[in-house]
Amino acid sequence: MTTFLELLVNGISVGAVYALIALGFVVIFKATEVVNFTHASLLLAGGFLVAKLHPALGFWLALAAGVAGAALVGALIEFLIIRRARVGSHGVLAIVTIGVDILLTTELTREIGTDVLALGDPWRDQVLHLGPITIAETRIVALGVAAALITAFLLAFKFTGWGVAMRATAEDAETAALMGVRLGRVSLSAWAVAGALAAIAALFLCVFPTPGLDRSTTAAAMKAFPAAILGGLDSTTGALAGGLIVGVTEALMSGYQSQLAFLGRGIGDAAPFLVMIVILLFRPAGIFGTKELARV
Amino acid sequence: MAKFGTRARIATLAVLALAAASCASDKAVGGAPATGGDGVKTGPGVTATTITVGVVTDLTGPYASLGKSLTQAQQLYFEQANAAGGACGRKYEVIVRDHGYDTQKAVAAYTEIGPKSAAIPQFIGSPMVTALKQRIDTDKLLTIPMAWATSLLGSRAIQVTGTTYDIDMINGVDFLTKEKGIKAGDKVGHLYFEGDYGESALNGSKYAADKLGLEIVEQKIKATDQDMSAQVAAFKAAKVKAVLVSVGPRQAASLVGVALAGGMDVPFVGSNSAYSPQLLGTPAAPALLKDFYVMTAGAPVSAPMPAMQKLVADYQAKYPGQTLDNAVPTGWSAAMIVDEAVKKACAAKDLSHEGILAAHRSQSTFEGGFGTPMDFTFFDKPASRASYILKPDKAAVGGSVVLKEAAVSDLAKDYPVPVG
Amino acid sequence: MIPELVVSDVTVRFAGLVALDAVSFTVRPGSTHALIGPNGAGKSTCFNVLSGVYRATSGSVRFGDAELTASRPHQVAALGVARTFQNIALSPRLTVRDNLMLGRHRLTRSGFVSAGLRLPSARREAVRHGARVEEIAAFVGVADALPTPVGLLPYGTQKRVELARALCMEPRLLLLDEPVAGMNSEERREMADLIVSVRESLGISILLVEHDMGIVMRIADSVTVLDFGKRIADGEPDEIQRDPEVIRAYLGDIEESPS
Amino acid sequence: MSRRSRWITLGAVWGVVVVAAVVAPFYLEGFWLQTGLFAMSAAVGAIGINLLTGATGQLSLGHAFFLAVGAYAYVYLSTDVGLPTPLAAVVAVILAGVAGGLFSPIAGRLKGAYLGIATLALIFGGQHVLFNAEPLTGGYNGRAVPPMELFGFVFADSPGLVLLNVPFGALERLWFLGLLVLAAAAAFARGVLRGRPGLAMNTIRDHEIAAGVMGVPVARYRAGVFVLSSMYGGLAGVLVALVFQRAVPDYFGFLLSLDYLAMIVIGGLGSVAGAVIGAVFVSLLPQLLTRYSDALPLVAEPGSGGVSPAEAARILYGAAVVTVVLFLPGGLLGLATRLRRVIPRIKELRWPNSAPAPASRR
Amino acid sequence: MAGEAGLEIADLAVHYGPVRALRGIRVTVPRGAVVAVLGANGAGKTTLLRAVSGTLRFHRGGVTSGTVSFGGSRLNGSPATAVARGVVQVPEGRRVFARMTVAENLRAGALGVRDRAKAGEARDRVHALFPILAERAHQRAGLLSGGEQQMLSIGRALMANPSMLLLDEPTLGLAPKMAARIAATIREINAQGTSVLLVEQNAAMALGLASHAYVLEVGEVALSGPAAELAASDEVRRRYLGVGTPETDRPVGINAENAPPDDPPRPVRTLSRWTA
Repeated sequence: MTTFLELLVNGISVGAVYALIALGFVVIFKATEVVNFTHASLLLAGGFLVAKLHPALGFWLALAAGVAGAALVGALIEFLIIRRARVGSHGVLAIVTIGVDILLTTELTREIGTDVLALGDPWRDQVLHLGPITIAETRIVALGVAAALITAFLLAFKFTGWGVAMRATAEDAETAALMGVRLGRVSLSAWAVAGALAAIAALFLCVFPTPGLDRSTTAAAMKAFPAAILGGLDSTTGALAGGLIVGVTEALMSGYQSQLAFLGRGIGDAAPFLVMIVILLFRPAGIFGTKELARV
Repeated sequence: MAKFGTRARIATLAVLALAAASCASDKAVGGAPATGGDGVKTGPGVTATTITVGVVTDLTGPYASLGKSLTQAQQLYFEQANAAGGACGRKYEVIVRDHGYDTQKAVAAYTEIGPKSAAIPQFIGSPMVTALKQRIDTDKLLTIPMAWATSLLGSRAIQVTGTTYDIDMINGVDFLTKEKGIKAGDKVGHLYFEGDYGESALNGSKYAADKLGLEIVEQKIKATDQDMSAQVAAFKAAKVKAVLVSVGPRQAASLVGVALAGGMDVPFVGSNSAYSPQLLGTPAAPALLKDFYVMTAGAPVSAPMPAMQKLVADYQAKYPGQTLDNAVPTGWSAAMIVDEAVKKACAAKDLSHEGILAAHRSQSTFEGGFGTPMDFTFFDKPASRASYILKPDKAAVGGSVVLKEAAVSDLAKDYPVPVG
Repeated sequence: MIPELVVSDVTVRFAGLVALDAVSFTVRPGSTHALIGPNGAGKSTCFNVLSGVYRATSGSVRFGDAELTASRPHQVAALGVARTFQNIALSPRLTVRDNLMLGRHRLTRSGFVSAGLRLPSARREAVRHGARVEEIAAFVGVADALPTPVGLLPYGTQKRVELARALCMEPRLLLLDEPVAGMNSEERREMADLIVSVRESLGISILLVEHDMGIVMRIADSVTVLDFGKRIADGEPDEIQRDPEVIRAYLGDIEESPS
Repeated sequence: MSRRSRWITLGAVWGVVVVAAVVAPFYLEGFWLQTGLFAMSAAVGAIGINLLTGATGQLSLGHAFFLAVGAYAYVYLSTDVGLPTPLAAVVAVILAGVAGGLFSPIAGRLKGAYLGIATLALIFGGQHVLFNAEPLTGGYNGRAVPPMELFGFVFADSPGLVLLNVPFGALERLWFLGLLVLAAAAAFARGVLRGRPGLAMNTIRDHEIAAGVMGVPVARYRAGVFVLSSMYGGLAGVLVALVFQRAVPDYFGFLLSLDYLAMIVIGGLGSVAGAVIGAVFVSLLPQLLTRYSDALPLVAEPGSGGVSPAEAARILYGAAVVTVVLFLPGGLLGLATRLRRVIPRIKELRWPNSAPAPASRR
Repeated sequence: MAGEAGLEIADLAVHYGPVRALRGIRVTVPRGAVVAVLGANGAGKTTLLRAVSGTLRFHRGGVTSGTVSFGGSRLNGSPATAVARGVVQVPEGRRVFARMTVAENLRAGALGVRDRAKAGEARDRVHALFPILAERAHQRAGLLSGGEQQMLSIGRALMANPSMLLLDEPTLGLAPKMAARIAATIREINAQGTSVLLVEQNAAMALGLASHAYVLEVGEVALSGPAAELAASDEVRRRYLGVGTPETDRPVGINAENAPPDDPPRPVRTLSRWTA
């Protein structure tokens, strides 16, 4: 039971971090209908900046710089590439983002080289004991920050001018433009927000219990794909649900892999994707996604 | 109709070209290994003035850190060897190919440099070497894999240096029972990578556990897994008294960090690939310094041997500011093994692949200046069964110091090593 | 040979909005039937139901013995129901010939294997149907454009290609969604003549959605008027023209609108 | 006149290509032959994914899985079941198709990016199986691939064979097998694309609803193309296994799938020639850079620090993908076509006296 | 306010790719006026509005020559600029943001203006014009009836305090009563000082509202003049009102084709039947 609770809490906190990544993914999709495969490199960029800057600036300033840097990278991708790509299908734009991702990831991993970079966070390896459960402080912070950010995000989406502009654009870009919404700014801000969220996610993916940022950190970003899809690509609530489902599935499957030996060792990695397939079989647009109505 | 005519013409052209092809090709059968002016029989990779050695390594993949240290150490070795006059009146030339831990690229690299190399003093990645095992054997190309899985044994051309992972783990379990109070009936966790590194190691721990009446609690992970919380939870739930670690440095750091933070205060014994001095800069450092041990066949760079101290000094002079880890002496001695084989082959006036290989396999007590003596005359057994026990140490060069000198445990002595 | 199309009590709702409200009408075999009404009256929705693109919330559409409301678009097509689109729905990068050959899809059989291996059966089929495609292209007046990618053609020609593609299906019922929209008078007249030629030559039923009342009055045998999702009139063109309900739907309530 | 001269030009170009391909194994060293063979296998796989992504508009990131099915099925069937190797290869390709078919509930219903991400499950699920089903797959280390044997002729180094004074080892022999397989695969795909199915696929991509209304069963077609494309993947897998002589699970990962997408975008979406050009570009680039790293500016020799050839290759082809989409719609193939249109014009300018080519249309 | 200059469209030509949609269009909307644009479907009415509001690029179209200016200076083809200058379009088919509430839709309408205080005033004005929108403020817009959606669509545009309103078929698909209601509202909005460019199929209503009208045909201005004159002209009556053509005395030919009605279509060619 203790093990179960511990795994569950861990799963939820990691899931919250996945939700942050998935949220960025969803925001970009809503604003520009582009499936953004550069997310892994945005994440790496944010983490890299924090790791490189914290000895000089201290952790908090470095974090701010990392968030700003990743947001800038996101914005630049939008401004220099996405906006200029005159292609008919969004599928091809998705492939462009794959190209950008290959470029950025290669360069960043080259910069990171063979090092394992610490991010200099203030929580280090502290743990909390909640009854019989032990959980890393970073995880609690991650859960808190993710919950706060997601709440703030949902509120902003609902109540700020930016949020209204974003939702209006997502629903009907041309009509939003008729209202005076500058679509370029909306999509630029979506990419920047996605970058910032990815940088914060990077922080929590690279601190204790993982030893630090290195070239393999991108692998974690892959988990955001099933999270975003199974929640529904165009739903912010979906991103949250998807992230949690993926995190909990992964944690439970890894934790109980001895009992689940018949599924093969290391099922934790594949499980989120299998869950995604099962959900897509029943709901092709994801749990909270909207089905598109054909117009002729 | 016109189409058919064109096709026929193309076909005719092709046949003509084919007929002409043989005349000018470099590939035309050139004959057997030649004998040079100095009476030394030469083979691929050897000319009158040079001996080419090929390095197939990982500089951009998951083992980039290992690959970098090994490659730089070997470049240093051959540079110094050349400065000292080379071997057999010839200078060494090193070709480096990076495969980024991609088997296809490794196969491509071997296809490219195999035919131009006299020996391969470094080949990273057991899946890559396994994939090429047959070809390496057919080519009789002396190859030193930088992986210590038992699956690499049993090939005459492939020389696994030192111990294999299973032997390290047997010696490690032995250490746990003798020094850390583990006794029959206790549970011992083993965290290992999928693949033959982890599985070789698991073989060893299972053997030792079987002999000593322990129970092994297995947790298998992938190289991409980063967070070991779930695994620690499982070990804790099983109430293990110690944990064996046959994973990468990152996973090891996460494991000990989480375990210690969660109040799981047990000794950890790692394979030689589970530790890297870079970890001492991460939050896991205190946990690593507390109760973590590394089993390895080669002496660490901090070992107080004259040869080692010279190597450390030379390396630091050549590569200032670069990480100095235990892979440096490993790479260095592998280069030395090749150099010795070439020198012996030179004495026998045969620098063909077969000549170098035969010379290599005639050595039964190779001693490279540091570490344990190795026996190269068998190829279905590890070259050594003695493991050092190291302990992480922040102050030491290379981040670790010898806790116990190399020794062969009784268990390891009688252990039948699985081959292939 | 050509069956009757019977639309009875078809209702379509989208998210609370009623797009079609218990609409019924019948297209007699071999007749030209027009469906008219102001923009947004539900004509396109009706077409989408008939061609299997939308599913009706209730009601039935029978074409002979077949029930169309339960069918997917390709099943409707298999019954010999062809349609054109209001906004051109051709593949712009393919040539006119290729677009028309797609129209032969339901009449041809060659699959991945026979096409891939270029089996004699596939070649024979391609030749036979290629000849028919040329015939139809000539009939519609786009023979010159056969090797040209559709995207490079002027709008009016593209509209004709749409019609040609539908004809390539050898339909028993032809649904035309605003065939003359966006054309000038000359083009309109030609298209109207063409539609009449189609019916004269093939004797098939034609159901037509059109705004241009002139065209409708000249070529339709009967007319159904929709407004706001409801059928407000049904009958011969002459009756329809006199129907006060229809006049009001089109012109707005002149009496009420302040002068 | 113009028609005839076009035939002659076309004939000459093909003549050169065919002669070069036939003569290559007599001159090229093993490394280049191997690279060429990898490119051929990549071309087969790229043709397959171009049928799916380029021609039908369906994104797949799971193509590597089908290569794995092909490769492993070939090994299993020939080694464990004991089928003759050619039969094993054929059945392996069919099995890859079956695997694609099993995915059809997803492949038929989802489209675009949704399908792309859904296919990631094939990669991760597939690798999980490859690592765990050891009796079948050999686990982490994979399995040795038995050489192909056609009518008693073995595609391996031994028994030795010397042809026209050149030793003919496995690579030289496989070269011709690879050429044949690629030519057949390309011809088949061209037939499909130009025939009835190709038109249906293109229309599904351009206007899904129009395709349905024209009588194309859209979901069934999507699933069908997915199966066909999986079979191409399977064939590429068999080929790559034969060249490799080893099947290892690591190879069949996410990055391989990305490579395939890069190939078709760089080469040109939707056509057979585009897929082949892209495959050659992406396969050759890293090898060229590695081989000539010492001669190239900005690219460092491995082990010397700086941008390694492998990294340079990835950066270059990542940039190529972006550049092609931004500036070269139609890919390298489109560029070639455009050049072909420009060059005759230049010729006309240069020889104003030569009779102008009569309009060839009509 | 920049003097008397209202909307000036001069020599405008628009293409969608290779397809020409408008040519040589000259249309003027003086300040404070209501001007109507009539024409058959596909004549280019909506394209004209798109050229003014700057949304052509959403349909892969573009202005190939000519200018659109408002208040004496040019509109550069970006919708945001047009809105900032006070030119706001109510799109055809209402196009409310169905997943957002009524209040949020109104809020979206004010996104193009900077002044927060003015937004409040504008909201009050909208609520005064359409009290139903205040009642339904928290309902999802997709659940409103067609007429209510049209009110919301107009209200949303008014949130930007436009000095010029572009209306694209505002009575489309509305029941006659509702259409009359909308017409009355347009009149009221105009009376409050907003100029209106009205594109309508309902010619009677449009000519009743407008002071001036233009008739488009196949992308060109075929007729123009004061609305009363046009309404009285035989040609317009015949074409768009379908009333009182002396020669044929057709009762109500709606949107009648301008070809002589007594010229029946003839089959031009024949096509043999296909025998499978």
